[in-house]
Amino acid sequence: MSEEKNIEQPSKQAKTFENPYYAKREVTGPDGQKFIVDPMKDYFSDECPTVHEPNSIPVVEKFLNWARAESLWVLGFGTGCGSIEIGPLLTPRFDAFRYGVMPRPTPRQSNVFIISGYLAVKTLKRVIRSYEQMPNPKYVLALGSCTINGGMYYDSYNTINRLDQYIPVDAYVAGCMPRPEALLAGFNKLKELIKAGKAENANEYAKNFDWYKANQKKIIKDWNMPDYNW
Amino acid sequence: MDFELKRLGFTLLGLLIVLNWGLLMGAAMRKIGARVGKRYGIPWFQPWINLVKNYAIRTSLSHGIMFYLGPVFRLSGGIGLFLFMPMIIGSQLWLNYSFQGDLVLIMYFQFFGMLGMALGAGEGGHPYSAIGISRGLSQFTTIELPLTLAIISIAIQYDTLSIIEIVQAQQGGFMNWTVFTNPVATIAAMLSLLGVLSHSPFNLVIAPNENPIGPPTEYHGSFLGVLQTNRAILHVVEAALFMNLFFGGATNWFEFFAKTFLIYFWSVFVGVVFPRFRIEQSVSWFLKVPLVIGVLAVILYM
Amino acid sequence: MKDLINKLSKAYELSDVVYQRPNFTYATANKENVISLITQLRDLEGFSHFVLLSCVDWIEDNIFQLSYILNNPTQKYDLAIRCMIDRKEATMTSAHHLWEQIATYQRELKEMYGIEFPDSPRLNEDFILEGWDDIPPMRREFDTKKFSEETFFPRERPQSNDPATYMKNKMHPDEWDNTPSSKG
Amino acid sequence: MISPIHIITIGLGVAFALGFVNKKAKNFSATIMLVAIGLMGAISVAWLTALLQGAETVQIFTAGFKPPYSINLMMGIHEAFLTTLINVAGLLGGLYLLQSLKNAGNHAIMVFLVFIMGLNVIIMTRDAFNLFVFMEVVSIATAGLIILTETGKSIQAGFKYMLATGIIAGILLLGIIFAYYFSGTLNIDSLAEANITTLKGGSVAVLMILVSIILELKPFPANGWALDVYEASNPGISAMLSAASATALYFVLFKVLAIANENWYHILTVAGMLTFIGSNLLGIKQNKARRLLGYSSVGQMGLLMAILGLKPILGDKLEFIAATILVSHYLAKAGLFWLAGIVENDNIKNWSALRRKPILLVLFGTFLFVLIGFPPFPSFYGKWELIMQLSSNQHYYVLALILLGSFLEGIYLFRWLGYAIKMDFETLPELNINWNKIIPPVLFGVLVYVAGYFTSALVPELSALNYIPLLFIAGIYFIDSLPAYIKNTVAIIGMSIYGYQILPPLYENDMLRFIFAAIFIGGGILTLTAGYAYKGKRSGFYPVALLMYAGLAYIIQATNTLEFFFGWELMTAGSYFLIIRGKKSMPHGLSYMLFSIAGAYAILAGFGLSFAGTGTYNLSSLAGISSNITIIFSLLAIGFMTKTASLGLHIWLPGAHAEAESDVSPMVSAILLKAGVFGLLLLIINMGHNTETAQIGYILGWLGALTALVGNLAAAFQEDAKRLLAYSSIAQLGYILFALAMMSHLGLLTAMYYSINHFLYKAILFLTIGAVVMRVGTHMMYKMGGLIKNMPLAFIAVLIGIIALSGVPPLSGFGGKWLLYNAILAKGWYLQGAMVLFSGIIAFLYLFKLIYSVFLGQMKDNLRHVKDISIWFAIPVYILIIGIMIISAKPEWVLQPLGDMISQWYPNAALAWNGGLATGPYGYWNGNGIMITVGIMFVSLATWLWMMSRKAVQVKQFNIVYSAEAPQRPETTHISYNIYAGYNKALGWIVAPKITAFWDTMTEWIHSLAQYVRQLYSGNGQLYAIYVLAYIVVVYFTMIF
Repeated sequence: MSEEKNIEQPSKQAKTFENPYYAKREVTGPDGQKFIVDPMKDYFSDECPTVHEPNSIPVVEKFLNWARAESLWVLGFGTGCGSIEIGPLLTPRFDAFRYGVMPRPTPRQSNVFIISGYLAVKTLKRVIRSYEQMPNPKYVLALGSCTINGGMYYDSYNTINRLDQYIPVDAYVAGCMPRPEALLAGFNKLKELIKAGKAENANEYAKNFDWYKANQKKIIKDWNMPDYNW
Repeated sequence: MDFELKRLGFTLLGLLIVLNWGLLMGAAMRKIGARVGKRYGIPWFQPWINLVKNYAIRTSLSHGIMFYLGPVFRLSGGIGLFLFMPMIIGSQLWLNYSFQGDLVLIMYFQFFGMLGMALGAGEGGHPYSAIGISRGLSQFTTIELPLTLAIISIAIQYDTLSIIEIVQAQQGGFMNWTVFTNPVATIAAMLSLLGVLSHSPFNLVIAPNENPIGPPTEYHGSFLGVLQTNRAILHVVEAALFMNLFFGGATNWFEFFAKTFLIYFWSVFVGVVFPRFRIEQSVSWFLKVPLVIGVLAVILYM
Repeated sequence: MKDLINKLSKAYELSDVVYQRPNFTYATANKENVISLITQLRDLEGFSHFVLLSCVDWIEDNIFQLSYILNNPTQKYDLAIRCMIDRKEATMTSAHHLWEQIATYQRELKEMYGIEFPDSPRLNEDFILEGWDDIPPMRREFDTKKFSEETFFPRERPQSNDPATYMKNKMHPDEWDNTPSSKG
Repeated sequence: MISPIHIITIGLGVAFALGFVNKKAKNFSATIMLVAIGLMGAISVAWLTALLQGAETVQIFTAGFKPPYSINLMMGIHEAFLTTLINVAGLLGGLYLLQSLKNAGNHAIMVFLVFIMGLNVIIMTRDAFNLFVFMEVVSIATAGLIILTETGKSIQAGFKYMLATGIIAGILLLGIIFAYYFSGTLNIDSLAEANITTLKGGSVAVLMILVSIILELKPFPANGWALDVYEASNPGISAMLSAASATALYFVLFKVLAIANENWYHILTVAGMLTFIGSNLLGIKQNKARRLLGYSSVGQMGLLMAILGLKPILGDKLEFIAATILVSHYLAKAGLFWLAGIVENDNIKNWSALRRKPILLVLFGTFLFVLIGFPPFPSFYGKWELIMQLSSNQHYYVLALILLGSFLEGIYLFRWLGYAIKMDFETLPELNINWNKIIPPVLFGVLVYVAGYFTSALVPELSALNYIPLLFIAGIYFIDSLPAYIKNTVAIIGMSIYGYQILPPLYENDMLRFIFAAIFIGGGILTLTAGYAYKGKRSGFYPVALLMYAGLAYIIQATNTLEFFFGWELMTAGSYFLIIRGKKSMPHGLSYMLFSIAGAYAILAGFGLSFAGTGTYNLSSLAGISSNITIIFSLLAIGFMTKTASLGLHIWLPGAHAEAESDVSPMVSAILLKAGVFGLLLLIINMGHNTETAQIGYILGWLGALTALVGNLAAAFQEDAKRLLAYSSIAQLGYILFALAMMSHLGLLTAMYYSINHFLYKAILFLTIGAVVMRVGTHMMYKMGGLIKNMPLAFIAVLIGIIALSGVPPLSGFGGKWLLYNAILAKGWYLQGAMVLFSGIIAFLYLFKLIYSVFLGQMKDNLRHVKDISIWFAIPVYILIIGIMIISAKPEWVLQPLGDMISQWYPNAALAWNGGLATGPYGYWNGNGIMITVGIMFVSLATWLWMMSRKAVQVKQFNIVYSAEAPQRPETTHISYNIYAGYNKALGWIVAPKITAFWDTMTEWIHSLAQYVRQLYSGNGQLYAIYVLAYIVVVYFTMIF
């Protein structure tokens, strides 16, 4: 092994990551006037998330939480190998519809984000974007060991170890892989939390926004999106 | 004036009934679909929960004024159709505001919501919205053709375009219904109905698999709630239109529920059996079979 | 096939020929000869299909081994041309002009091993990794566990147990000793 | 009174005297020459005035003997008039040629003088031999003048000329000898008295004389030599040949015709028509300016020859017709040849050089319009009278051929005009202009207007015409150098005053005309308001725009067909210039003009037939026609349908409307098309009560339905915003045609309601889109997007416009749909009706595309800072929006008077009104109530949703869900291009450009034919001589059989 030590290490590459599409550019308008377009400012909103306080009347909030719990719309985004388990969930055998669970194709209309297993850094970026695009009462269901401690990829250079460092997680479903029944159990746990008013992680995310952002940006080197993706 | 107030009250009550009936009918159809697939299906009150939840969503994003007006147009379209549609024949109070316009008004008011929604979704700037709308509009043009022919046919038959008069002409036993007196027009119209209610096989507009949800891709929260409300109302009103034109109308609410349910069931029945058409397929399809039947319906009365 | 190998051996000084399977042969060529060799294989010998280009890091020998696997669809025969290049100056002539898809393999090798292929298209663009600024991760001197621990907030992992003792103590304390296997 | 003989004495004397003048005193000799021609002219003018005041025709007998023993000259009204023309042309031509003549020396000056003098004598003489002598003199002089420009080409041409005229002269001489031999006289009058054709062998003499004179007039195809002459000689000379020589020779034919018998009239007609059509056909393929003018000259002479041949039927109208056309040709062709000399570039594409001096361009345009026969020029009246006479005498074939020939002439003349107006002129060299070259054409340009004015005074049917608008336009032209806003104000004030004068009486008396006048004048004022947005001078815009409006106003006020046609042609001319102002409008302007001319000729023929049937020009007499109803109705309908751009005749419209300037598009779309609707309405209310027309109506109904379908479908597949709107106009006019064709109360009501509505919303849309295009600099919708943020005013306008257009309640378009349903059901046109309604739904496709692609979706980089539309566009747009809102909320205000009006003609099945509630034969509709209901509902829902989402975060354009990615560029995220691909796959075959392909094929055929026939002219002098001989032989055999 002493030989290995002699091998000189290639140094870290000094790289800058700039998306050419989002670089500032000079543009000529139709009347010949020249101006600078900065896509990051002009094309994306730079507002930060705000904390939405629950309804001040407890009974109303309880009712609304009940409705939220009974109408869980899932963002259909298969982030890892566990998404193979989501399909059976909707089949006659497990039929998650009876619990008010329904897949939606767009984050705008979804409340539950299922992170189904390992997350590569690359995927994490998309996960963050989609998570932030979901409207406020939103819940994250983390599926499988990988989201808890990295699972079998604990020493991989490109999969994260702990999901809750990057986005708030409401419920974990452990296992590698968890079966659909476990997922259903996860949904029911989530319902309990929502009904109890404990699933306010969207607000937590807004409160601890800087901390989450610092963690995200630590590993996503080519951060080429606004701080909060509306 | 007193009567006017009374009418307003009854109309609003009718709207409430129609909304809830629409939601219930939607749930029932989902349930039927589930049972066909040997699933248990959603609870019957699921649509109400979804509605409450959507209205209770806290975040609200706006892409601009037209984005916000889109759902307003859409719901106005639905409610407007309700207002101009006589619901229960036999009572002046359930005729809503149908004295302001006839069948032609109903035909063209359908577009009010569509157009507004298209514009609202357009301002969302999402490519899928535009694709969905372009498909929707393409399909809708051809859906309307057999329907127009069917309506011309029954207008010739009853010598009027007034829905109330058409319904009154069908009273006195089910053999007087248009479906028996003018079956060809009814067939053409019922084929159009499949497209109007945009269930499978004519649901490419919102086809979730290839074109996530189509026009409302960017809509969420209360905007989506408004759209769902409209959908519930619209489906009942469309069914009521066909009920009035072809199935003798309704003289009381029970008849209304039964008939609208069965008419709506027709589209679901087809929808659970047939797979989805591509847009040029559905356009060509409407211009083949239903068009020929529609032309036949007119020729028979020429 | 042996005829072919013999013929080529004379021209290109092939070494370490391994007849792995009846339809699969390894041969090693010099770095300088590889491109002309596979050009000839493609144009004259019917190896029209390029299967893959891969790399092995022989850190102990201070070399990278590149393997160009070619396929002759008419004779249903695969030929892998190996080529050793120096780790320190890991540069190889690009072969993207022979098969366009080689450019993609070369991008991967550049990203994962840091091997240069001058003139290969889009070589320096991100391929699989996004925003990677460390040393290429598939080089064996890259310590992926250490990297993971430094980067990804490792959770305290539970004490790892020997499954046999764990099961014995935790789940079947009574029965375990009586099983035949434990006796034998 | 000076004896006309002195014309000769002055001419000859000065010419001889010039021989003694020092050869270097060229200025002196040139001046002397001009003075001499001036004196000759003075004598002619003096005689003309005297004769006009009633003096007697004089005969001058030289040598004191009476004919046949002497040469005698005559000075009558014809001679005085024509010698005046020739001397004026000679004076100005001499002035124009001053430099060339001086350079060539004294002998050239002499030759020119002799040439003019000879022409005078040719006109005055009554002696056949004298005629021959002076024709020879003129011939030789001409040949001398031709080779004045010493190029190889001109010498060749001179030789060919000598060759041909030599043959002709020989035959003429033979003929004269024969005539003398058989009749014993040389005096033409005596020859005529002797009735020479009846004499033995006399017909041979007549044949030889007449055929040689016909040949002198360059009949097709024996005219190759003449074309070479026109092309090769100095343009000043060509002007003389074309204006002066041709005039004189024409008169010779006129004179000599007295000796001929009936058969010759047919020969003349045939030869003339052959020439007219043949040379105009050949002109199509021609790119050289002077040769083109040659073709045109020859063609016009052919027409004149044919007119002479039609003498038996034209009777006492002959002189008026011939004189107007001859004078027009004389003025225009001389002017054009002179311009050719100024341009000094023989390629017609390079005539854009005229734009360096706008007055020249105006002259050029004027002369071309004179040639085609547009009002207010003399040829217009001549052509009108000719057509009327021909049709009342049932000479339909000749009529058709004349119109065909004129149409062919229009093709190349307007193509040429298009080049002059539109081709790039920056690269062309500066014009080299001397004062003496510019005075003659300018003077002729003025003369042509004066002539037009005096000619119109001769036409009793135009006595009621109000010339103030035309004078006003001329005034506007004279202040053309002022800034645009001043002219705009003047124009608006002028139109307002005019509107104030004509609208109130129309409101009292004639609702139909009032509505169209309100559209034309009100729309005109509104669209002109947008003109304030233009900076600079905008030279040339206001005269033509006002010309179009003046034409429209004349159409409205016309009481007889001539006034109507006068207005129609003015409107066509004005709109042509408006359309061709657009950047890429050259081909579209041409196709517009060609369709318009063809349409106008159809109308002309229709009016001619109606005149034949009723014997009066009165417009209301259309109702009394009893014969040829089908043909008259079809011809007029086709004519009007070129303006309404019905299917088959629509191909000019998309390009013309799309490429026109932003404020011109609404003028030509929202307003101009209504002229066609007005015409059709007139036609239907007058002639619609017949069974024959009802059958045509059935066809028109289908045509309208097809137009609507194809127009809307084509609009859905456009990428160019203005082209989309143009196709939409086609479709809308299709609805109107469909509704009109029903010829029922509801049908007409629908058509009128649609006309008003289409005016409102299409003006809104075209103005707004035009203003947007001005801001963003492109027509292509996929290059725009997201402009709602920058252009809220424009967005609201377009939104209102498209809701109104689509027929969605509560806006006014719905009324149209409701009326249409009722009309269809009442008429029983179910299948066509369903087609129309179907195409109405297709409209949603393009309306959505329009508003979405431009205002919604993703904004592009370069448009991030564009401003909202110009306030000057916004003002008229919002006034129109108020109009739409009023009509939407109170439809009874419009529909009730319309219904009352239509009940005059179609009283059955009218709507019953009860407050705002309209009850038709089938349904009922309360526009007022719907507006209120929808308004209240919409506002309350909007408020409710706003309450719920008032804290919404305003996000930007890339904040969309994008499959967990973010969009990279707006261009790739904005879905607009070919958005209806699926629809195109299913239905695109309907709008495959078959009709365009058909017209393209037609054009190709005509060009190929022209190319084929052109091979006759090989350029070989001997061949040309053989043609001449062959012509004689053919005529001879024709005479025998």
